[in-house]
Amino acid sequence: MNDVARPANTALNDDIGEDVRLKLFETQVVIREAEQRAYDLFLQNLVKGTSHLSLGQEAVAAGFAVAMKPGDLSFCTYRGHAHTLARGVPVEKVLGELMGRDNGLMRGKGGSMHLTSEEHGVMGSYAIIGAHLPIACGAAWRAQYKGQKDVSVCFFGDGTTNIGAFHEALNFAAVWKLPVIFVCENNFYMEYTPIGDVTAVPHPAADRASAYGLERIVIDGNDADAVYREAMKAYDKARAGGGPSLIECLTYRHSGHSRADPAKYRPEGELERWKERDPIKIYRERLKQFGIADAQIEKIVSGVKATVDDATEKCKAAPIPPLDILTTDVYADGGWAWRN
Amino acid sequence: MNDVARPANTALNDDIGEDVRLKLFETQVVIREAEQRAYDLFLQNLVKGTSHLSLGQEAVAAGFAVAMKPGDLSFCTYRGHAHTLARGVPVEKVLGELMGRDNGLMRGKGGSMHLTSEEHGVMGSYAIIGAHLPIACGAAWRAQYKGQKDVSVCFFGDGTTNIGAFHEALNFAAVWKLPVIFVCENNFYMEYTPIGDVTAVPHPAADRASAYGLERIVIDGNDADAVYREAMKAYDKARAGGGPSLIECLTYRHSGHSRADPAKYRPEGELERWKERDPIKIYRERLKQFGIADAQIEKIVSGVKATVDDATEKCKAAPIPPLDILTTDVYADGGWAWRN
Amino acid sequence: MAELTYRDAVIRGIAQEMERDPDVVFLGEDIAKAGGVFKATVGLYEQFGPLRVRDTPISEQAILGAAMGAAMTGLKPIAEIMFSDFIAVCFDYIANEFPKSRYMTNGQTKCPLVVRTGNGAGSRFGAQHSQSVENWCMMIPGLKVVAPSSPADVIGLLAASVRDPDPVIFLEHKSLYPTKGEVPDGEIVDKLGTAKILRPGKDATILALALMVPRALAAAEKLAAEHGIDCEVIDVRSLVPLDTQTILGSVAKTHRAFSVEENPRLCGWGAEIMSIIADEAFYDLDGPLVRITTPHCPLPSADVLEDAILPNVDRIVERVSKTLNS
Amino acid sequence: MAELTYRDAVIRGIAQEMERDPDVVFLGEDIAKAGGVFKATVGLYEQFGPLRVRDTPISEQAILGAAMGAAMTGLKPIAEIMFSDFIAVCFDYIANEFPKSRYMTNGQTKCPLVVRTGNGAGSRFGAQHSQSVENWCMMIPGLKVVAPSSPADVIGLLAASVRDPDPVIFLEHKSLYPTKGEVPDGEIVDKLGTAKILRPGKDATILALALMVPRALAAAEKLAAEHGIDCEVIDVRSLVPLDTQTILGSVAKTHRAFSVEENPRLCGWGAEIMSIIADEAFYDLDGPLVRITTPHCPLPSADVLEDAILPNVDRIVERVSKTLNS
Ligand SMILES: Cc1ncc(C[n+]2csc(CCOP(=O)(O)OP(=O)(O)O)c2C)c(N)n1
Ligand SMILES: Cc1ncc(C[n+]2csc(CCOP(=O)(O)OP(=O)(O)O)c2C)c(N)n1
Ligand SMILES: [Mg+2]
Ligand SMILES: [Mg+2]
Repeated sequence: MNDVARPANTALNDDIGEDVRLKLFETQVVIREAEQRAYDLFLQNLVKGTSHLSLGQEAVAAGFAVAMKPGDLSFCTYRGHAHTLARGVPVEKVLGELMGRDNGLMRGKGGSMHLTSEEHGVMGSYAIIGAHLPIACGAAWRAQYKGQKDVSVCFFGDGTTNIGAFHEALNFAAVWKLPVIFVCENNFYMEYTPIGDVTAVPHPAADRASAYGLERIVIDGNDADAVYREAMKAYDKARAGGGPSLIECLTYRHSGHSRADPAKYRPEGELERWKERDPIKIYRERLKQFGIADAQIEKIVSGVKATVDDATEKCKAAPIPPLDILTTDVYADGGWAWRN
Repeated sequence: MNDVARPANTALNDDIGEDVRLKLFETQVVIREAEQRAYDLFLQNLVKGTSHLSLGQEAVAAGFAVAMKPGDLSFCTYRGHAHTLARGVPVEKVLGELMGRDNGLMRGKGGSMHLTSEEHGVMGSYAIIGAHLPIACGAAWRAQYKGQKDVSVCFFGDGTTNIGAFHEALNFAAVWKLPVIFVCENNFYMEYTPIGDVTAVPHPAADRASAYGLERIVIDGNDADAVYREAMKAYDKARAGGGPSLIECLTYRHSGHSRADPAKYRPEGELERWKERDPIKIYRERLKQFGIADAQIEKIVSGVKATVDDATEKCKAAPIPPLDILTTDVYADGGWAWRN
Repeated sequence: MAELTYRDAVIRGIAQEMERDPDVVFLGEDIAKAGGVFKATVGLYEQFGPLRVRDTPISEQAILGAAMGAAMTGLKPIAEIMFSDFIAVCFDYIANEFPKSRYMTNGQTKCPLVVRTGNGAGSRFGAQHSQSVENWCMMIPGLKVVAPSSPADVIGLLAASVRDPDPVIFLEHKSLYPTKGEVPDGEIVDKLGTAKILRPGKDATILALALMVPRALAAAEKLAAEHGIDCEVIDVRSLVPLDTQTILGSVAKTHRAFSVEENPRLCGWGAEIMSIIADEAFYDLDGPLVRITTPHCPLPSADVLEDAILPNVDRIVERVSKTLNS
Repeated sequence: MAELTYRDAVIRGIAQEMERDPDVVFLGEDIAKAGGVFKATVGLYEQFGPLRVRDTPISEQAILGAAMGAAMTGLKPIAEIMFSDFIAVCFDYIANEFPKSRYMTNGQTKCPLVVRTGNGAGSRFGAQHSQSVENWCMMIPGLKVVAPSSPADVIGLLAASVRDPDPVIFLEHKSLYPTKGEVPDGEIVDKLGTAKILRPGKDATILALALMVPRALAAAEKLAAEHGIDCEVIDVRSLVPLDTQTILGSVAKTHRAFSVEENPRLCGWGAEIMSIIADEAFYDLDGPLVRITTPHCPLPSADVLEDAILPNVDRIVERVSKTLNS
């Protein structure tokens, strides 16, 4: 991680400022608390199916989301809770979906891997590796064509850089100069295999940037300020017609790949070292450094906890989805009729 | 084409030597004559289907093929006549296949786009862009696994570098250090669209090499010596366990993309400029420079012409395939039974 | 009324829709400046300009993915996949993305796009450029699948597809591009999910699609003339939605059914329709349900071989007459 | 005899073949060091080492392409595609490469490989990780397609697949991994293209595959006990080659047939089989051919929804009894 750009600015009123910093912190805490709750609920057998947590990766989601304007679009993967929450989707809707309740974001029809809230700009979570990169290009093409100023932001992992769709999307976006940002969350593992074992270059995304005429960007993905700054730069460039960016964020997931994974493949001490660089710990210190009082910090945390508790209770009490939604919304007419 | 490596060596007894040079010349002439004949036969409506000629690109096919050892494997595209002929497959077999005759390489079952002659190391011609790059990796994996010393050589065009399979194959080959050579024949056009219009980098293959930890190689694809030298280097490296190479050969097709294409999309003068660098013209001069007598050169040419004439007559006289081969060889038992 | 080729009908259909709605955009390989490898998009670039008619890299996943993202956010893209066989390299969008997003998101996501593609055999292109892949699409829930057989249907069904709020796979038959037909003047808009009885008859129903439609019609004439068998020929036109009413109605009248399918046999659209008839119209039937298909085999390249492998008029006549006379 | 899970049977099947033949190699994502995401390959890396059991990048096209190139040149690769839904991202190999190369080259090219993949619903994974894609494969000429329902069949059919000289798609049902069954000791080698009559009966034939097999069997017991209907249950096992003899033989005896298909309805294997029966055994039939399938719809994630959408014992019992009593 020698090549990580670390923020040098420690002035009190720097380019980021207090309001944004508090928002960055709160967003990270929301993700942390909601994800931890998702895990607890899974242990209680209340979350069925699979789920892929971003514990430890909160700074990436927070940094990119807080830098967005309303109307900007997020395209996520199966590891999409964090990005969905970061856009302001209520915790209850997310937990409800994970629990397969009728109050879930998609009433249980999508599940953990497909969180979508178009009203919040969350244009879907995609569970086929790489598929959403071209899709994000399409949304960006629409903005370009219609002269709209939103950007499309597409999140994916290190492992995703080895699939064909990654390559096609990057070239396509670069040639068409699309306002799309490709964010690689390099957490150093595909499912259970270290990314270095299966990738020809040390930086799976950044070392490919030049193949698309793009700038090589690697940042500290555990520092929300670093993420926020790079996001702002990329969004500004995209909105100004400067085309796509590819940003590799170095980070680490504290839990296993999915709920089924105890992550035994990690070398000893690796998790501990990364926990020292826990993004929320880092950011708490950052806030202190900028003179934010402990009490204010604690208030944010307890506020989030209360929200998550409340959401949990509401989800537990929520009904399961009625069976009459089983075959609705296959087609635009609301139904599924394939014949007359 | 400033970055093209041009051979500097003009000594009489250089690294290539007379025998190989004559072989390089003859191979190019075989391709030229056979392809031109294929075109004539198409004009006579004796070649049905489509066909994709390599007129103007002969030096690539000749250079790589002549540098091969028996047992080395070629993987070609729909533009595969050249590479098939370069491995020594009889002209008659190729023309027969194009004409849909029973004496064709595959008795008319494959056609122009699928020339295959395993006995000559031609492991197939593939008509889905990019598909054969991973397949060539597999053949190279077999060599690696079995400790066999052959190399697998995979030919494709500039346009192919933008499809997903290209990316997957390159990364895969690099990570597994496979004895496979990826040869990009950059003829500056995909079908009818200039490659620069749809590619984010000036050199569609070479500018991507670093994305797979590979060396950036661009050569003059119209100079068979340059091709031969680069091929030898790459084969030696592969046989020594040094892994894959990606080689971009700059060249140009004199005819349209396929038989249906008058190639009107070319800027005026472009074809003429490239014809000045016709690989066969270049190589004729090279031979003279090395003291080969005109008479010897002409003898080679007329020998090839006689072979092509003879092949043409044989094909014209050859029967069409019998209908009883319609459903043979779907499965290994020789038949097509999907039920009992 | 004017006589138009199927190829020119594609151009006119796209132009009609692009003129009507500025949100209709068109992308694909070699479709813009070059006018398409089948010359079925000639002039559109000149008419609608480089922002609406765009050449792409050889990146079928990017083409379909971009079409989807654009469709989700407000455009109505038409994407060309040059040969339908290439659907295999971007099948994730066809199978997993377009057709599932609306359902998975409980109705939030829309995907109004059209994938046009050159389908079918007859050009001596061999096994990887000649397939009939309508069933690759028909079997995926959430898609609509259309395959016109005449120039007028091309325009009308293409217009209906572009206006449809769901993803539509629009299969143009390569061997029909040069064929001609009468086309009404002015705007033409047809209706998805409607089969057409092209020849009424009382003895048997023949179901056909695309290139098989003219063959089925010719076979019906021959069956009438030479065997005294009066066949009703239905152009299925739309595999999804499927016009089972017209089909079952016909079988109720004729009591016999045949399909003529260009696709290799297994799991073809004819299998689906026959399974519907065998369930819902069993007691209407007077005899076996018979499918006439290309053998379950890859396609050969040589002209004689390719001609011999597809269902043709004689094979249809023979199968139908033998079945009815046995 | 030992009791084994379906999951462990996969391991044993692969190990049996790798022990036998050093040309059998195995590649896929997370299959080696980690033992597979379904834990169905645990221990193989340790037993056969890093040259024969290899982790790959997330590059399904590279996985299948490499398997093909290796198969063409002398190895017998087993490739894992983690979830069968991902076949969509490498479908070109399934649809255009593996199955066509031998034919196109007039028999020159061989392609003896096995693609193993986790298929089917029941794990609450949602629409992109739960599909039954057997028909995506069945409809492609040149492939063989197998889907075992029991641990013993897993081993025997996997061995037969690895030894087969043609490309085989081997569909393991994810919801069957934890199920147990008796497995004979020693080497087990079964035969492709053979269906199994698991329960003889005289009133109706029920055809089922994979996860639907235990449901069909349970339904048959209930139909016997509660409705006095004696069903013959056939585990189809092999879609290609298809054991039409066993199927037609059964229908000749029972005069009625039902399919129980996990796949969405359109163009399912049941359609193909029903179309064969409706053609070749029409005069054996006493009534409609009925298909019981998952609705033609993407799959939902929530447990209650997923459970409700697949064919289950009650739905089978109801459909069969109503049909036979009407
Ligand atoms: C096409 C495809 N192949 C394989 C998978 C299975 N899979 C799900 S997540 C994953 C690892 C992805 O790694 P990475 O991109 O680094 O993202 P991370 O999970 O680490 O966030 C794999 C292989 C998939 N979903 N889609
Ligand atoms: C997947 C796929 N997409 C599109 C095509 C149609 N096609 C055939 S050749 C070709 C152009 C290829 O260009 P390039 O790779 O530069 O090779 P060249 O023809 O110039 O030798 C295209 C687009 C195809 N065969 N396969
Ligand atoms: Mg990762
Ligand atoms: Mg080219």
